[in-house]
Amino acid sequence: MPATVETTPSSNILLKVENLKMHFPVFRGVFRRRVGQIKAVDGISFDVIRGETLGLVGESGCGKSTAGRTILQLYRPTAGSIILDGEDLSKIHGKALRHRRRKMQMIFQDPYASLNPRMTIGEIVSEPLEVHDTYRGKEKSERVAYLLQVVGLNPLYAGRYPHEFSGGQRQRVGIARALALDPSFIVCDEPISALDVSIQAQVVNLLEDIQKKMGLTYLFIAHDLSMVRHISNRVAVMYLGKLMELADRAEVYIDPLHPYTQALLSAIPIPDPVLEEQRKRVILTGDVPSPANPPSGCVFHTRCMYAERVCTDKVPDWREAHAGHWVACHFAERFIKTRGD
Amino acid sequence: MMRKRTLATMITTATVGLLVLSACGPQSANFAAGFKSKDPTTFVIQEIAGGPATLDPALAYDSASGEILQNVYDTLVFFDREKKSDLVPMLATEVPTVKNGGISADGLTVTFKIRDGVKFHSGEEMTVEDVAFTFQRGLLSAGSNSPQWLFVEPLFGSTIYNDIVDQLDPDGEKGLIDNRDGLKAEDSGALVGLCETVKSKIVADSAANTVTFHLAQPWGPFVTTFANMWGSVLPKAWVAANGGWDGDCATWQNYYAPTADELNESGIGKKVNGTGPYKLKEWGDNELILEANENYWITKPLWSGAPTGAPKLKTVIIKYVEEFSTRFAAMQAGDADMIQAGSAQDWPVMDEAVGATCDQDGVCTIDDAAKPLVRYVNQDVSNRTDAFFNFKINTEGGNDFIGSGKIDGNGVPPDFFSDVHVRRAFAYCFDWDIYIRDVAQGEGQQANNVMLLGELGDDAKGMHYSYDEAKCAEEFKASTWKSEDGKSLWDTGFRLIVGYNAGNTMRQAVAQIFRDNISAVNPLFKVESQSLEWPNYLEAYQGKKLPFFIIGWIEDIPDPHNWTFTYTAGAFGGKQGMPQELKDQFRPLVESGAKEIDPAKRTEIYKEFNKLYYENVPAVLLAQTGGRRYMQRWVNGYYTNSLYSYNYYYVLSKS
Amino acid sequence: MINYIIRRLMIMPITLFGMTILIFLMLWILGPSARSALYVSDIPKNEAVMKGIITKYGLDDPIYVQYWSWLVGRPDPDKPGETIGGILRGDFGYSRTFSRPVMELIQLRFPATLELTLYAFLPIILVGVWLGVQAAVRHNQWIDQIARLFSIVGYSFPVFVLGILLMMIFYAQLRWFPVERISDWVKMADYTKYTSLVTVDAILNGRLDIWWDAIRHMVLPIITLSYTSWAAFLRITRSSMLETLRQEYVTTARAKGVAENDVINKHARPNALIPVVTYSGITVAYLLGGVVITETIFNFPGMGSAAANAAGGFDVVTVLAFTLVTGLILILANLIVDILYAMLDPRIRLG
Amino acid sequence: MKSASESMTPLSEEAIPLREIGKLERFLGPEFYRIFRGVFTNPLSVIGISLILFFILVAVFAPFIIPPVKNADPFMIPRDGYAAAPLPPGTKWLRRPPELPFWYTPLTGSDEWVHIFGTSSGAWDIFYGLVWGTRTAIIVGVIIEGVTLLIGIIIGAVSAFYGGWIDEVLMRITEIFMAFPFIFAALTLSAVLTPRLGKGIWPPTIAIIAFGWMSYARLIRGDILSIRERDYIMAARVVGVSDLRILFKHIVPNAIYPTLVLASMDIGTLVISFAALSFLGIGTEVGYADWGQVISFARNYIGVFSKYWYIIVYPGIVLVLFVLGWNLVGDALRDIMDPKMRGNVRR
Repeated sequence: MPATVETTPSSNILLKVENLKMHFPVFRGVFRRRVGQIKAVDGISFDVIRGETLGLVGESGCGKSTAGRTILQLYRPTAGSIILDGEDLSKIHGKALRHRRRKMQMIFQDPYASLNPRMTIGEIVSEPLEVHDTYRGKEKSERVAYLLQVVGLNPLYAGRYPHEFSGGQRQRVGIARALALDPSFIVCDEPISALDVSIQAQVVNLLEDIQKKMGLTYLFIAHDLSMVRHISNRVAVMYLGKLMELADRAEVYIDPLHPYTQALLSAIPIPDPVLEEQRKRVILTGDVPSPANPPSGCVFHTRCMYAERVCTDKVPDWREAHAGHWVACHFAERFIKTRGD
Repeated sequence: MMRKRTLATMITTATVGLLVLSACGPQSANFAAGFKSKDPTTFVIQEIAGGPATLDPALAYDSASGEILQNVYDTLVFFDREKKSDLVPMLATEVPTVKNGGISADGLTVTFKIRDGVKFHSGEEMTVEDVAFTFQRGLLSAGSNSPQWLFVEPLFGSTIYNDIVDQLDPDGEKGLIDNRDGLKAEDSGALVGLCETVKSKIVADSAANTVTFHLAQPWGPFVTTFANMWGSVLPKAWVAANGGWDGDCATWQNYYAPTADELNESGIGKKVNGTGPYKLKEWGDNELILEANENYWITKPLWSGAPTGAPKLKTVIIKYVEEFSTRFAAMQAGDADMIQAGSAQDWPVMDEAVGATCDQDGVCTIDDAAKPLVRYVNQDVSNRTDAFFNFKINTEGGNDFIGSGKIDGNGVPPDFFSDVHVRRAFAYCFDWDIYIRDVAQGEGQQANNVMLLGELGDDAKGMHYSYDEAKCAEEFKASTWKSEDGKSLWDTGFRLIVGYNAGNTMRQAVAQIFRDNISAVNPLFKVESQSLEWPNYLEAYQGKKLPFFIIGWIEDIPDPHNWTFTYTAGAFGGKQGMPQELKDQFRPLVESGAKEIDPAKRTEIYKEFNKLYYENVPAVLLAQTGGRRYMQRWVNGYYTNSLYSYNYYYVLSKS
Repeated sequence: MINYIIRRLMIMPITLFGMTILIFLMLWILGPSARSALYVSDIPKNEAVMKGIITKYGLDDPIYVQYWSWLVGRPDPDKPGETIGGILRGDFGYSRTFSRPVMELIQLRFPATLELTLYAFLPIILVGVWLGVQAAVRHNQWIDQIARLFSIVGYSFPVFVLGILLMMIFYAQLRWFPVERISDWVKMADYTKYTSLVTVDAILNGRLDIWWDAIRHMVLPIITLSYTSWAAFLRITRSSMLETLRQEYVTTARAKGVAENDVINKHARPNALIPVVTYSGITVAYLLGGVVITETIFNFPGMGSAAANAAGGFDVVTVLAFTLVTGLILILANLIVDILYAMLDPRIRLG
Repeated sequence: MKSASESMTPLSEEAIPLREIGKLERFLGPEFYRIFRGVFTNPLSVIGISLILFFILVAVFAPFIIPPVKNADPFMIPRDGYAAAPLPPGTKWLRRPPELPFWYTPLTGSDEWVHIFGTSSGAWDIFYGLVWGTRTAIIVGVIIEGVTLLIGIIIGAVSAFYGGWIDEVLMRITEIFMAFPFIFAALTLSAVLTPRLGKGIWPPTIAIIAFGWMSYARLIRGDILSIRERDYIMAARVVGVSDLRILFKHIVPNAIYPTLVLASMDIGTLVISFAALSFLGIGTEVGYADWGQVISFARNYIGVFSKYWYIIVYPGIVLVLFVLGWNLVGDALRDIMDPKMRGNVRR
């Protein structure tokens, strides 16, 4: 059994992301010249601890999905390293990389788009097994049956096509596929946002169940903080390709140090009319700037109510404001509440 | 579809009804009664697409060019109406004969007296120099694409190509034929000398107003040769002014064997300055317009009943239309006065609109007073399509027409037809009756000899082949061919391909009659017919690759020599690869036949020739098929002369 | 959008270059003796002369040398200092079918085809677009059903059968509409040919009789040439219009109480016609191909009938030149359509 | 440790049954089933399918419908003589008739062949030409369509998959081929090829193929480009599927359908193109059993429609029905696939 989630970072780091950059070139004009680049991910660093769920939150377009995909080497990073189990994935290629994929998997946002409509779910789930040649013949079909059972689907459905299933059921197929190779790390790319609210909980529960049972580590991507509150051990907040804040769940929700996090939090309605009325709302003004032309200094300064001169000039360091609480804000200390309040 | 059919039927009925009403005038014996053209001075004819290759009379040798030339230029002598062997004087004042002194007693000198006061379209008067220059230039600019061999042969005697350059290259070893660059490289003294020789053979005498030709040998049909398009007279100054040869002996080689574009660029091939009844108004890409020469010189009819003065048809529009159904629609709509059928295959459809029928003698009957067309049936023709054997099939670079190339049931050896039994077998297997019935619409007669029916030398009582399956089988069994393992041709079988040019339904039918009849004699004998596109056909034909070829010949001059020479040595004989010993048998007969002036003696010579031809069967002589012509009933004055290129518009008019 | 058009213009030379290569490769298949028509008008009968011509004009040179000669011409061996051949110089060789240089033939035949193709758009727009809009507005009513049936049947009827039947009924029998391009009296008529487009020249000369004559001659060819396109336009307009009518802004307009006629004419139709404009590029291609059969049937003296004649006589040098020229026209037409499309549709920024 | 199945207690969602689905739908897969259902529930397209099936049956059973003449090439139309004037339907066959088929005597009570549809100009039997011409039409249609499709798919797939300069070059080439009006180009290439290959089905077939693949290449390229971005392709890459397997197992099977549908609709058009080239005098050997030949025999006799209607009506009906069959199905397919199919026309 894997260790249960620790609240403090230990040496038991599964994934170490350092200064990860993913820039996409932009071509324009008559000659299709490269005129610039979209800095989808622009130098993020964090660790993922074995067995935990790290929530990665940000508005759409902030680069969180790109970050997830780059970590899985679906895009080759522009810079930085991704060290999984002590091995830098960005340095390996081809067959070796495909081999490493057994350790890391992904669950996709849209269960309708992520299953090949022309393959039965049995084929979908067994494809990883075939590719890596881990199971054969009867073992393979038993494995598929087992996996389907694990995600709560009747193994008899293996011969059915995705279009016969509902969204939630399809997402389970996606999960079964992700589990097929016994990975240790799964990127969940907004796995529930496309589902009906009634189904969301079921899928989240299933993910938690599996995590416990199989000792998985999740990077759970979501676009608002409320989604990851339940499942995450730690939460990272991303804005315009950069990490703003990373801390334990409790810290983030109770004691956010970054104005952006505060703004996000304030947008979550509280299911209590009295508290809701008292809730101090931080309204974000303006649009998210283009990642092709991000603001100087702190990328958030254009929308930050606390912004000062220094925010325009200087990129804030990504620093540990206090133990286990990382933040990228010049004035993070101002927001630290004293413990025990 | 059925509804459409009813509609069309209704429309047809309605139209016929209208025509009946309009025809309800007083009926005259004239078949044209009641049919009036909207525009009686404009004649519209629609012909098969193509059009003239060139309008230079020295080079033109196709009927589309001939049609124009014979209407815009005049010749020294011309045919007497429909009679192709009788001549009338035209630009000459009399037809030279021995009797009137125009032909010397030895037959070697022919003198034409030239008419005075004839003016070219441009207004200059025609001189004897113009006449002499026309024929000197013709000889010197010949080349094998031109008709000039018809003059070269009598003036210089028979040579390898019957071309002027043979005088410098008698065996064809230098390859000067059609080769101007080669000719230019020849010794200039020799070139000038040759030109002077030509000038000495064609001499103008302005004092006597005559032009004299000095022949190399007596030549019976010499005067007749001048009656066709290659006898058209051009003005010398105009030729030089339009980029042609100016008569200078030092430069003639630069004008030898001109290509069509050279002629057209220089103007002579595209412009016309003749003395004829029509002027060229416009030569478009798909039509050609002639306009009347209002100052036409003829004041006395050429033959009794012939017109004089300016032509009645003021404009003649010749349209070149690819689609037969389009041409026919124009005829039905009354927009065309005459159209050309694609082949006899198109006759029955035109018959549906025919109301009157005339024969060669001009006797007409009215079949249906309401129908607008008149047809002239059983017209004289001067051409025939025959099937020729190739004695020495060219296999260089492979030859698909003869399959495996040996007797094994899947091909024939290259010298397959050198076996006379095989040739005879083929001849016995051709069904003339079905050919005449189906292909010639019943209008035709089996050929007796190489020359046309009724022509001097033609022997109706002579031997000829007829369809006989038993004899066909017998001859095949008599063949000396054996397969490699010693089996006879009859037991082994053979396979060969008969090629014909695509689109020619007549040749296609001939090929298929051979195919069907021969395989009926023995299923092992496979004769396949294959249509070849023109360039391919030409290549295979000229490369002597076709084992058996079907091709037609149009008589140039009404004389058997035009056939005997062509069929044993000229255009066709040369392509047949006949063995030398066979050629040597024919040659003296052909040459003595040409030189002999006495018709009785000639007949004897040709009798011998015909017997030899029958015994050796170098070709299966098919049938002389009748021609037809369809036109609106309002066209007057039509008759056929089989040596005309289509129509002589001067004699036509419309009511 | 400007960028897009500039880019298109910059790619065009590459496409044109490719087209010349493709055409030249077809010439190459022919072999040197057939290629001789590029430089000499007659097929030499004599093998020695043929060989001489092949050497003289370098018809057995390496392919790239010949391509270059074909493109820009080569020194004329007969006239020192002059150039012969070269399609860029307008020398496409000699048409053995028509006994004249191909370029001259193109100049003679092009205006007729241009005129025919331009007028062919009239019924396409009248019938296709108008009927298409009606069918969509009266979706599933009888006019829609008839339009549908018409479009399917129209598509299925072979052009050459229809053309000949039309000619037999309306020309040979009823004599309503003549064939060819103009009547014989117009050929003799005295009027200035500014453009060689008869209808345009007729108007410029103030000769309405000539104009009417030319129009009458074009009726049957236009119907034959364009009826399959009516069908195609009909279905495109119909489905595009249906799609537009389902759009929210149309519903909104209706909800706001805009009169139904205005909804259709001002709101829906302009947008529905955008795909129709794109389709006209394909239609130009179709019409330019269709002239081959139509012109042949109606003896209309354009490039199509000339190409058919030339192809029938295997005068490949001529056919290839025609193909190249029609290809060029098509490319230009497509460019215009693209520009129109970009101008019409504000949504696209193709840069 | 509990077993997996125990630990995963069925969730409430399990109560939602799977969508009811027929065996056919399962067998065909979703998109194909949708197309299939669309085609088979539309009465017009059912007529179309029946027509197509009818023609396929005629092609397959041609030797039983009208057997070839003894010792003759079955693909050459037999001639009853060489006469120019057509013979009306029901005229007795005089010269070398084909063998009697099994159905003839029972059905007609006669043991003499007649020209069922008459003869065309040249005494060619129309019925024979149409029946065996169906065989040619299907063979030619399938060859052209198959090869065209293959070329289109390979070029489109390579172009989309490799992208970059390969894509750029291939698309430029595609554009060049598209730059010529189809009939002009096909006419030209046939004219160039015929002297090389001889008359037959090959010159027009090759010419139609050479200038017919571009629309498929473009369509499939576009579809592959859009499918390439789908999540399930990402998913396959995540599990480590190789590029080649992704292309052929995931991308092509999903991208190919619109192209296949477009292709199936084109067969009717192709046969017309083939016949059109035949009409212009370019194509098979005279007398070869193809519909273009039968119509071109009739060409000169359409002028007297009231008398010789049968030489054009029967071939006309056959050609129109064949094309109509494909168009009816195509129309239904297009409605199903719209708007993707829009703007694909070639003739």
